[in-house]
Amino acid sequence: MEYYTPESFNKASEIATNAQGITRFLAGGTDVLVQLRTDMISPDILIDIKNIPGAKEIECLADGSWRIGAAVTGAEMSEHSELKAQWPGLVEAMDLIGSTQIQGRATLVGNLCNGSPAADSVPAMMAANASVLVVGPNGTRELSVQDMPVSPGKTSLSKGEVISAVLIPARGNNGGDAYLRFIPRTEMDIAVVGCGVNLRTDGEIITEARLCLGAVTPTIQVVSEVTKLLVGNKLDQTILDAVAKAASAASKPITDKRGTIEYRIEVAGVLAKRATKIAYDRARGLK
Amino acid sequence: MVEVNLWSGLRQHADGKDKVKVEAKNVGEILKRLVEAYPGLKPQIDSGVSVAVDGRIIASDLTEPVYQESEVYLIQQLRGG
Amino acid sequence: MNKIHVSTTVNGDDTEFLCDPRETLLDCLRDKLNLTGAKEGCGTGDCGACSVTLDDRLVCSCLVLGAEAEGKKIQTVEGIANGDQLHPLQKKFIEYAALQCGICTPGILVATKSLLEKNPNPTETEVRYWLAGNLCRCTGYDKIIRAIMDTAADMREAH
Amino acid sequence: MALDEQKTDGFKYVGTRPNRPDGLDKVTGRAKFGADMSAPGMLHGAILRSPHAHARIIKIDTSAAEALTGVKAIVTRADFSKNIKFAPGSKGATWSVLENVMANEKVLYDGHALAAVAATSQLIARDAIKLIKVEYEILPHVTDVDKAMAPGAPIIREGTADSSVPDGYHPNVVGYHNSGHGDVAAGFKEADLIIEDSFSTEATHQGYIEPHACLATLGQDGKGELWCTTQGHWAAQKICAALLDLETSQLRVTASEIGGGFGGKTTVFIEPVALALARKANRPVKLVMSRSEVFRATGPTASTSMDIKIGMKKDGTITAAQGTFRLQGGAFPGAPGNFTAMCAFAPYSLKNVNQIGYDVMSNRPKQAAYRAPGSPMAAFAVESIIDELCNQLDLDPFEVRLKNASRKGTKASFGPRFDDIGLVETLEAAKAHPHYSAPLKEGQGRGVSCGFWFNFGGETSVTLALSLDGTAQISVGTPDVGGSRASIALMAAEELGIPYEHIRVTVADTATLGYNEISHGSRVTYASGLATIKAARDAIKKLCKRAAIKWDIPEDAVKWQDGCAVPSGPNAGDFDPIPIKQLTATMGATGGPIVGHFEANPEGAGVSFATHIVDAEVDKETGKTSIIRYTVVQDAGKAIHPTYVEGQFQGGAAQGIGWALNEEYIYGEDGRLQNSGFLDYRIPLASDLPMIDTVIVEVPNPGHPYGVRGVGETSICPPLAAIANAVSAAAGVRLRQLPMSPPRILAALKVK
Repeated sequence: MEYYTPESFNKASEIATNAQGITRFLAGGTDVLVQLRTDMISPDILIDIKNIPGAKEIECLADGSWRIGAAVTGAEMSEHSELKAQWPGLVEAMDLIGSTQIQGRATLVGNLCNGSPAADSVPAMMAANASVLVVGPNGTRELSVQDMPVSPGKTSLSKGEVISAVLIPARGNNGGDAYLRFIPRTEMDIAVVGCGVNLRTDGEIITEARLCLGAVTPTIQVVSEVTKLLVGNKLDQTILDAVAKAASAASKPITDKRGTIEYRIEVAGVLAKRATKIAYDRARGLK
Repeated sequence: MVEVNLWSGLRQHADGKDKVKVEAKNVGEILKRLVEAYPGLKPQIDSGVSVAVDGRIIASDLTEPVYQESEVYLIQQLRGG
Repeated sequence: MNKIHVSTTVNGDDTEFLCDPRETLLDCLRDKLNLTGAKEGCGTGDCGACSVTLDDRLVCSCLVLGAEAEGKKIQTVEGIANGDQLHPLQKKFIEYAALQCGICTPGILVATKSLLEKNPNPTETEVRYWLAGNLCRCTGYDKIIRAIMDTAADMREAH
Repeated sequence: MALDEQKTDGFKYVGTRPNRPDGLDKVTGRAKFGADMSAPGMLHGAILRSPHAHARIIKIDTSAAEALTGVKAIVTRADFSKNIKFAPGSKGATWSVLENVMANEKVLYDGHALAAVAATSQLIARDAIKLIKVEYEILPHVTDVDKAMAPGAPIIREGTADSSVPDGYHPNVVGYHNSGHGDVAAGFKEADLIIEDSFSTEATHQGYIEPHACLATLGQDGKGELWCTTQGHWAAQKICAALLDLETSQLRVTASEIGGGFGGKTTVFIEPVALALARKANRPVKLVMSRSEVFRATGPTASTSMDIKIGMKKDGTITAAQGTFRLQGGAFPGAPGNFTAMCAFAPYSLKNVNQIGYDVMSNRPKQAAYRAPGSPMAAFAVESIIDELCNQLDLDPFEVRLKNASRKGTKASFGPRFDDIGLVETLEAAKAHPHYSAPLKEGQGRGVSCGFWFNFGGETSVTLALSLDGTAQISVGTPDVGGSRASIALMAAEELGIPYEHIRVTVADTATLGYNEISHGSRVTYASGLATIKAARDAIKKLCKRAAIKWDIPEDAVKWQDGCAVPSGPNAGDFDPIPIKQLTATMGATGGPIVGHFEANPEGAGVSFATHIVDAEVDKETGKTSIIRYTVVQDAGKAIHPTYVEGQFQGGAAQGIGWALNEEYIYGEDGRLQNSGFLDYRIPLASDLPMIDTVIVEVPNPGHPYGVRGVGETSICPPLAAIANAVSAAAGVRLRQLPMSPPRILAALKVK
């Protein structure tokens, strides 16, 4: 295995473009090193992007939107009080991944590029309508997180492309987000079901809403049915029950070592209800 | 004579008896006499049994004494975790 | 084989080693620097027995490449005591019997020291969640948590 | 072995809580565990393991691996003893270990070892393993106990059953146990309510955080050194010597500090492989398992399928009890179907009882002992039914248990009469504990359960050598799995009358002491403790003799008191006490070194009971259970170091909580283990558990000079049932299958 520490994303992209054999980018390494240790993947080329200027920066841009460098860790996000105040759901989603030790290393971009349908931060990013900056052989492009996952373990990035940052829209007024996942223990597990919700209100009326489910479909997706149910309405028990039903209906899970089809469908509804309620309260400043 | 109680699984090898009387002064002699009387018990005894004498479970020491009035039970050889 | 030369600081000492790019920081600490205090319980970041700090950030050294240590500052369990003075956590762990077999102890001490530096007054729940990635199979955590809460209180008083 | 006299009070050191002697080493990273040792010129080993659950090995081609630079030796089964022959049942125990250590004609489970490499680095060894080509003929497999017993199930190995198995069973049934007394059918006729139900538990792993690790050296001269993490290095010595055709005494085994065992480190896996590699390469070889190897190839506990029937009168009297326990022990005989059966009804005084146990083979790793092997599963089934009987007859669970409890003189369900036991005392203490009367919140439920385990003595050998300055060094042969150096030093301090700090306890290697049975069966504080007391008394006898010479009085006119030799009475003469220091300072001139010994099989381990109380809360929308409060009450006989006794209670409860709620071996249709890591084999985390309260009950064990009972294992017996009973109370559904995972609880709530 060859190990590179390029000084720019362009250079990183160039190494990857010209690489022969299995290539992996290294940010936090919490997926790549596990794959290496368990002989799942033995990369020939490993490109460490942590030393690239800007890769570890969290920046609030002039329009109120956020730029989170590709090597920013979960711990750094949790310690950023302003980001956390604006996007609590997104920061909590990232914070739920693994232990304190994992938080010291793991990144949003790593979680996204790993391509797992059960990734915790991805439903939250997707609900927030986040996008990523992709540096490739043909220059830089912006790609919506929603368009990233292709199938379990696969993303829409092509050879030589590397993500330099995640872009989170400006929070704006009366917005709130939330992420909940179900795991059998209190920590450390992979999500059996995950649910991210982001919405905006005008008084008691919901004006914008996006709900995304994790671990219940081959790729993480927005449940558009829920947007239709919520927008233009106040949140009451009837609506919440309908949200739960829609989330369950959108779930097409599998039975595996972490849960059964029936269980995941049921719990998707439960989490959708609970997360929507939290996001709604947050949007209205009720916490 | 010492009366020895056999667990149900052993009885198939001792003409169906649940109690057998043997002449013995210690645990080792009990086992020896049992095998002499019922050769079918040999594999089980060879592979290890414990002997409870008046409620005290003797896991391995064949020199432990027994008396005529002792309550003697064969039980499975003990192990632990 | 193309070995990588790494210059780093371990427990305050300037240190150099050569490593294969596939070797983890844990491998390098244990096999090249003879610092066997950090343990490999899983190799996949699930047990925390290999906990160290890397530029003051708590990490699993099994999930860091040796090559990534270049120019960094590493602290291991071997560096917790100050000369012949045990760290208050070390003293309290012995006093409370907060260990039975002791294999998880180095990782838990490193992790807890890092917590108390960040948050000198943690709640029991905060301690339990901070240590969720440090598995202990012997103690049921009870005496560990009590030792930590008591150490934190002592250290606050001492300040 | 008769006991001279029992001391149960007036202790000076016993019952105090000093710091453990090895504490400093363990908080500074200095303690050397299995993987922490290295040797000059050392190679690193790696093992090739089967990806198949059951397959015939057609061909192993190692040529590409041999050609890799840095590879120094490759071994297969051909490099091990050819003198060990297959035999049925436990007579074939050594063959079973060999076959498990390195497969011969067939691989029998996912993870079964079939070749190993030693190379100049761990990475090269692992790369080399991938270059070994194996041709397999895949065979049908079975990984479920009920299916493995059914007609037509794939046969793991014909002829393995021992003479206990009656005719007519599938060849996978390799052990059978049937015991009890009275007339069960008549007993059921007397009952007002009979409940009959079936239960199952999944295999769980001991989950020690330290993987198996060793460092081996072995020359062509047949002399070897082995450093390994083990609960019993004499057992490792014996078995490794047999597997490699060595003379036992030529192999010296040193036990490293052990990073948890819980029964799982009572046998060998990689140690003989490292020795074989070392012999072939003529260099030291270090072999360390990965976590995945630990799960795939080392012993989990047996999984079970159980049928229980209990009859009760309206007043709570149990009239009859019957149980059938089918244990899946993996690809070799040895699952504790017998102990499961024998423990099942032990807490109760029963007129009519019958229990049947089966040992069943399947394509899973060879089960190993796990803390009170068999008993927790039986308690889960039996205590769940007792709880259900109490519910349906509207009886208090403690009143019913007290009414039926085993006491001194009770004819045990497994045959003999109980001597002094503390079940009633644990029940009364639990009932009186504030936990039992504390209010519960909505959604919470409380469960109680009893548990029982046999303890064990075994071969024990201790040497206590006095130093010139009057301090003592004790060599014991039982690896310190949880603070036993402290309890042993306390007992020696008590006898010698010298401060605890003046004693150093060392876990000796196999060359230093006679054979010592493994640290298992909760035996260390009991047996090594007893041996230490006896060795100290032996040394004291010698000290008294030296004083007698000095005073020129008969030996028996001297006694030992508070660390000094004193005249035994007014008739012995009027002499000032001689402190130990003075006697040892001159020992070279008064007869030579003073050393106390004890070598025997202490046969009075006694049995042990516990009662647990637990509060659980169930989220009825997700089926998730949280443990809110937990109290362990257990009879320790006499707590030598109460803090470490509490630690054993808490650790057992925590492991039981994991077993009850989340831990399980999950096999796919392909017979492969799907969760061979701590990510998906979910042991309890710090954030999962509450504080675990403890109450130490002390009903002295008549078989120990201070009344000690082993405490290590019994604490894992009650939790499974106690939690099942609490979940039942909280959610209104009875879970009959472990683990009580959220999907299972939610499914049960749906059909309610």
